[in-house]
Amino acid sequence: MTESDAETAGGELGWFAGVEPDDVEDGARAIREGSADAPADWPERAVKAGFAEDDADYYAKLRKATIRATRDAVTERERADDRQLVHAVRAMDDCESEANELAERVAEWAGTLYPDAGTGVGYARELAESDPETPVEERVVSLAERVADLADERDTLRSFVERQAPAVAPNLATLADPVLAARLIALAGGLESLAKMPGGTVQVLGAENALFAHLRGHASSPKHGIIYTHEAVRAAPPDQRGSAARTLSGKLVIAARIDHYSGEHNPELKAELDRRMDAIQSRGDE
Amino acid sequence: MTESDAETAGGELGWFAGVEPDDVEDGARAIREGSADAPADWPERAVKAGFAEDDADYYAKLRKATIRATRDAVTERERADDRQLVHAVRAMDDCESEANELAERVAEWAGTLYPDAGTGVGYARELAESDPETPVEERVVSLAERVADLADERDTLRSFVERQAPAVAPNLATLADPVLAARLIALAGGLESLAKMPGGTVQVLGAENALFAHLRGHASSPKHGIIYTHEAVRAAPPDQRGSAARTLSGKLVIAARIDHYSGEHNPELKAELDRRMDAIQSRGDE
Amino acid sequence: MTLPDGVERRTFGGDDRLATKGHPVYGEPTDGDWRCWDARRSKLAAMLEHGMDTGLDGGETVLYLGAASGTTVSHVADFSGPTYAVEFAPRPTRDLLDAVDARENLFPLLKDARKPETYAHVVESDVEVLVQDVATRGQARVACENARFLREDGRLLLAIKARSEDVASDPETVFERALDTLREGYEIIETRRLEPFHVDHLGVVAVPRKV
Amino acid sequence: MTLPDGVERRTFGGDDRLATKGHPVYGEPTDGDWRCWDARRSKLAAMLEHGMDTGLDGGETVLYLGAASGTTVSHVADFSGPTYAVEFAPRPTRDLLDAVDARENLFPLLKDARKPETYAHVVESDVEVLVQDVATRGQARVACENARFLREDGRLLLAIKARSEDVASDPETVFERALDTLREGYEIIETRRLEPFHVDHLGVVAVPRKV
Repeated sequence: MTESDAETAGGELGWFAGVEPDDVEDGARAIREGSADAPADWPERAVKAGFAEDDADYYAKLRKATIRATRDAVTERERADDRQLVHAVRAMDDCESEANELAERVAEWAGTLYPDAGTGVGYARELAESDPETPVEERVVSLAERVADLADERDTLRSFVERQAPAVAPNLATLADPVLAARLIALAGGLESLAKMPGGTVQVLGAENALFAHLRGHASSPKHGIIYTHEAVRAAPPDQRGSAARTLSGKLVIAARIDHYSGEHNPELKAELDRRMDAIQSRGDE
Repeated sequence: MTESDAETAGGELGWFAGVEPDDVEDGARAIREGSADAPADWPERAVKAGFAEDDADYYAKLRKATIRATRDAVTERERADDRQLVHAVRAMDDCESEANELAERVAEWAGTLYPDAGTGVGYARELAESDPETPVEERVVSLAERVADLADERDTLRSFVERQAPAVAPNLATLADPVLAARLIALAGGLESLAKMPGGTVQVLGAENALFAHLRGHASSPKHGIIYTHEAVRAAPPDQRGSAARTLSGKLVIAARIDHYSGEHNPELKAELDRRMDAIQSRGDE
Repeated sequence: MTLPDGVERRTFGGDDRLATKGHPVYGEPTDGDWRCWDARRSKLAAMLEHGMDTGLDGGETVLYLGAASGTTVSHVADFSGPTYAVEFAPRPTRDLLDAVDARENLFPLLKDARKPETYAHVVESDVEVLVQDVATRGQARVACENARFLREDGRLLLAIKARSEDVASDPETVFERALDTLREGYEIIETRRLEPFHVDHLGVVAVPRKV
Repeated sequence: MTLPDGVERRTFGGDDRLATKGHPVYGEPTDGDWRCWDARRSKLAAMLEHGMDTGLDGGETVLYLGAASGTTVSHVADFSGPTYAVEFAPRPTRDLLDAVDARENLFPLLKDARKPETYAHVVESDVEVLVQDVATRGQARVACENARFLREDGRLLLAIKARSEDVASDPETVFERALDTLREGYEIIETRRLEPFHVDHLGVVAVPRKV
């Protein structure tokens, strides 16, 4: 019985099967993608199969390959965090709009029961703390609790986004605030897509409806989408907003590219943005 | 100092002030709408003011007026129950649609985390019971809990509606099921409005969009609105559905009228509806 | 402790029970003109059964807050003078109106006991007894607000339901808090737990504080 | 109970502590080549401090599940032979890679300990020690699933965290349930609560059940 027969008999192959002894990358791939139902005496088998000279050589090769496999897997998994961020910011917006919608129902209903009924999520939170005295009041107060829960959920998701966005896209989260960074990544469909977008597209992300109206000839070209919520655009003099939005979106794309390709934080980006915005501001002041 | 001066000095007027001694209705109105910061010796004052001959006469008049006032107020407050029912059924639908919407978000998000992720409120309930292991999972599980809460809220509101509808509209809730009865009252804007509607209008309640399309010439006349969910219409042979819907809506309006004007439960109505529906069914069978 | 005129002990189904004379209201056992007043169904009857110093002699003018469907207030009207019955919920008030039908001295009011200004133009001043059995939070506050109707030497007969105030705290703590509030408007004469007739209820007899 | 070769008691800041010889990893106090192994930061160190019969002699082949950022597994690698370190979360694994840099015998794997088939093609059979410190529900089940790596007379050194299993139940109940599950794959030699070093944790030493 040859060694290769023995392996077949055991039904299982080690990570090194079919891997060239010095091909760390292929070994790493095998470690990440392979599987086996049961372990075996891999060091011995690797030596017998000629993959390693001896145990020490096997362990050295194993170490190199596991380090490479783990480093790659960590990077990939962390990159997948941008998708989690996208889900989180969308869920946050869902909770926000659902809390508001349900708060309207609460206000309308409570208005028929309490002379001092208010409106909005704030009133629902207040009502949720109160003590119902009739079966109808029980239902309204319980509904108000749902509003409060949804608003709490939104707040917790916001904290999550504020914590995660700087980890996923440190530069983008510095230039925009973390929530805006997350929204941009969400609108683009991921950090990679955002990094590959022209600045002009980023400028109108979130203004798709207005843009389509423009393309159909119904409206003027939108100057900015969601980046309008950025203080640099809002603070710019009205006649400079287009220019501010253009500059901001250009910088945001650069930030997204650095975040996607290197992940290193570069404080210079933010300083540069501030200088450009000051210049635009003073142009408006003249 | 005259009695009227004394009353002015005290700053307070009794319920009988300005009421004709034999005008029970006006007295009842004054009892329901009036107010005073402090009580006074009303029997004595009423006698002095000539409203009553003596204490016994005052108490007799007081009794008649309080009974009338209370009976009217009870009727009015109970009638207001139809409005509570309307709020409840609308809140129930809100919770239903919000639970479904949020469940979609949960399914989408969970799909990126768990290979065995499912969809819908059922899956969200399952996920809500699970133990999160990472900060991201914590958020998804918490979001799933919101879905479960909203679904529970919807269920509790449904029970409330099922309990309240027969109290508010016993006949309507027997002919339709309680939830459909509540929906009809909600769509009409109250039991009184429903009671005053022509049968043809009730027939298409809830099909307003289709009706407007018809009126603008875009579509054929809708044969039924929400009463389509009634088993009598759904069970009818396709070519008899219009007839079934017409018959049903006619009976529903009669039920709503009895409920609004007398409130007495009349089991004969349901028997009559069943006879008519059997006749329609057999027409289809021929 | 003597019972008020018009309240007697009589035998119903072999048991010695309180009773008043009047038209039956809620299907209670009767013995000739007398109707059984069951301490298990009425907190005021429980206070009488426990021999609390209610000060009731019979014939008093009464303001009754929390009349509900009229079970207790119908008995009170049987042995009292003018009796004002305040209740907030419409459904039980329908039944209360039936009890009123057979009683000339009973005046129903669909009003909120937390808002005495909405019935101070109807209920007379200087009533001799204020009976309160409302199952809402802030029961002591309601009693204080309604002290304005009570004459100087009148009595407050109050049943405090612990669970209505606070389901989470222990009843004794709840009662202490309620009594503290009550002392703002009243001098407390006697308190007594209403077990075994009513679990986690405290019977209180009080008089208005001298100003 | 003797300590494994390569683990010694040494004095750090006036206190007698466990220590191993190796490159510092997480800012721990050092004494020459020796680095302090604080039982408050490591469940395995707490088991040694409590004198549990870990069976560790030094030089063993080890599979470590739940390596986290490498605090404990770096000490284990200091006195063991080939050491496989499995961790599921990417962020701590970045730090674990730093600990690996300075240790020739430490092999990192970003894998889910609940899915041993995803690393059975890498981790060798017949390891002598299985150390497990995962903070997920079903800790005993994970240990059973990974028994396939352990040689017949090998040892499982397990720390069960009660709160990871069930926050609502009392820890003793949780431990009993976990041990019941564990007995499906192991024979339990010794258990011990890891207080005062780790609250509501149970240290367990076990050997594979004879088939």
